Amino acid sequence: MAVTICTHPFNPYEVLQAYEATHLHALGAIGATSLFIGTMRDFNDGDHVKGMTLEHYPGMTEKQLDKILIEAQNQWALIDSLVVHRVGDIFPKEPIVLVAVWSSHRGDAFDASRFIMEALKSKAPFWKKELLLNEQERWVAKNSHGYQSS
Amino acid sequence: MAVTICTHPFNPYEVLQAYEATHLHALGAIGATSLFIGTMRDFNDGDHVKGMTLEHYPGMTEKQLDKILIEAQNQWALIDSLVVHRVGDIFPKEPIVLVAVWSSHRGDAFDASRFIMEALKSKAPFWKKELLLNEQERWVAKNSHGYQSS
Amino acid sequence: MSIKVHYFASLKESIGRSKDELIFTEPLTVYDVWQQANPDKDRPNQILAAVNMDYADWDNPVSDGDVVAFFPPVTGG
Amino acid sequence: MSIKVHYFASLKESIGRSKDELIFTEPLTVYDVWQQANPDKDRPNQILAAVNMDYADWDNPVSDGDVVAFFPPVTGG
Repeated sequence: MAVTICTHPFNPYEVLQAYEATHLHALGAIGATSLFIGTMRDFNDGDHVKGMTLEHYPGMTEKQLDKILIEAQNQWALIDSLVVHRVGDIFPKEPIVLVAVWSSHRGDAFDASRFIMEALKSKAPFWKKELLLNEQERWVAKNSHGYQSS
Repeated sequence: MAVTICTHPFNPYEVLQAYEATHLHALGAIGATSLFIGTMRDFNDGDHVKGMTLEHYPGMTEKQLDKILIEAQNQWALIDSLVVHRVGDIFPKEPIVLVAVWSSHRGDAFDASRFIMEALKSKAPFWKKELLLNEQERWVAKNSHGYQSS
Repeated sequence: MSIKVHYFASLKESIGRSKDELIFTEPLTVYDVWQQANPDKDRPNQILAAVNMDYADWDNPVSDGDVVAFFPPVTGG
Repeated sequence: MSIKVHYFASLKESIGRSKDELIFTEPLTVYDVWQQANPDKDRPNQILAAVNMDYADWDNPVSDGDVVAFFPPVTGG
């Protein structure tokens, strides 16, 4: 179980390979890996976005993400879980968040990764400020709900 | 949209990076990537398993998987989707299946990847024959349902 | 008229062959194909059927040149 | 007794500072902390509060050495 806050761009596939190589020992027990990658779009709320700054609350971020992973581990039969989240200046196409869940059976992996992602969206203290094409800045007001297209 | 049947081991993270580099052009529109990797466990139905052979119905496999991806594209707002599936002789820890879905919003990606995986499990003509430690072989009788731990 | 028949997985093993070719003159259903190809075997439990690589009911008609397949529940993924 | 107060994101910008330190003698709630630190500002709409890095209700008590934070709805992920 690990939570990492990154101040620089990360390649989720390299992070996953490194984490699996160093942290996952019961590989023969793993039947299901569910992964989610959130990346920065160049379009939001009808406007082109050329960059964003992600502020967070150091310490509380890690504490809340740890609690979310523990809650997931308690609720489903998981082998391991991982969250990586960017902060600082981010540009379109760059990954913002990676959620990974390893389990024996796919139901647990699917349920837990979605739970972790929704919990992160509603509880982890990150705030996005978008930079628009006309150099205007605006704070994103509220995350959308993740259980329907929006 | 692509379906690939592999007769040799594949690294899902390398496959994903290659696919994204060559097939995904609207990267700035992608906000959500949902991935599922099914790997071979060394344990099933109370027995250690040392290998398996995955038989399939060439032609029908691709036809059914294409239909599943089209159905997902019709049902959710997806940017692209990919299924890679192993056949032949497989050993524990090796990936069996990769499902990838790219979309603008996470709800679509989560819903579609799970739908594709459940549809694949119930409709794609693959059959697993397990090789047990005592050299006995047995056909897997039926896939479990993916919406609860089992 | 002729029809190709394929068998897969445990069904192929229990039948002891992977394919048949049927020549016929009367209209047939999927079930008729099973019976003509396996006159000494009842329709096995839980076996699925496909015609031209799409799932088919056992009372579906088959036509000249069709490919019919019989197989157990699928277990991929 | 003393309490540290942190502000984040758009709230930090509208208040014009990122932290305060309050010295007090009477027992305080989270709401009291807001009022004493911002006597000229009503409790802003939708602002969330945390005490020692856990979410807290505005009527929760705070103790000597606590760290209180105020911030808008989170928008990570």
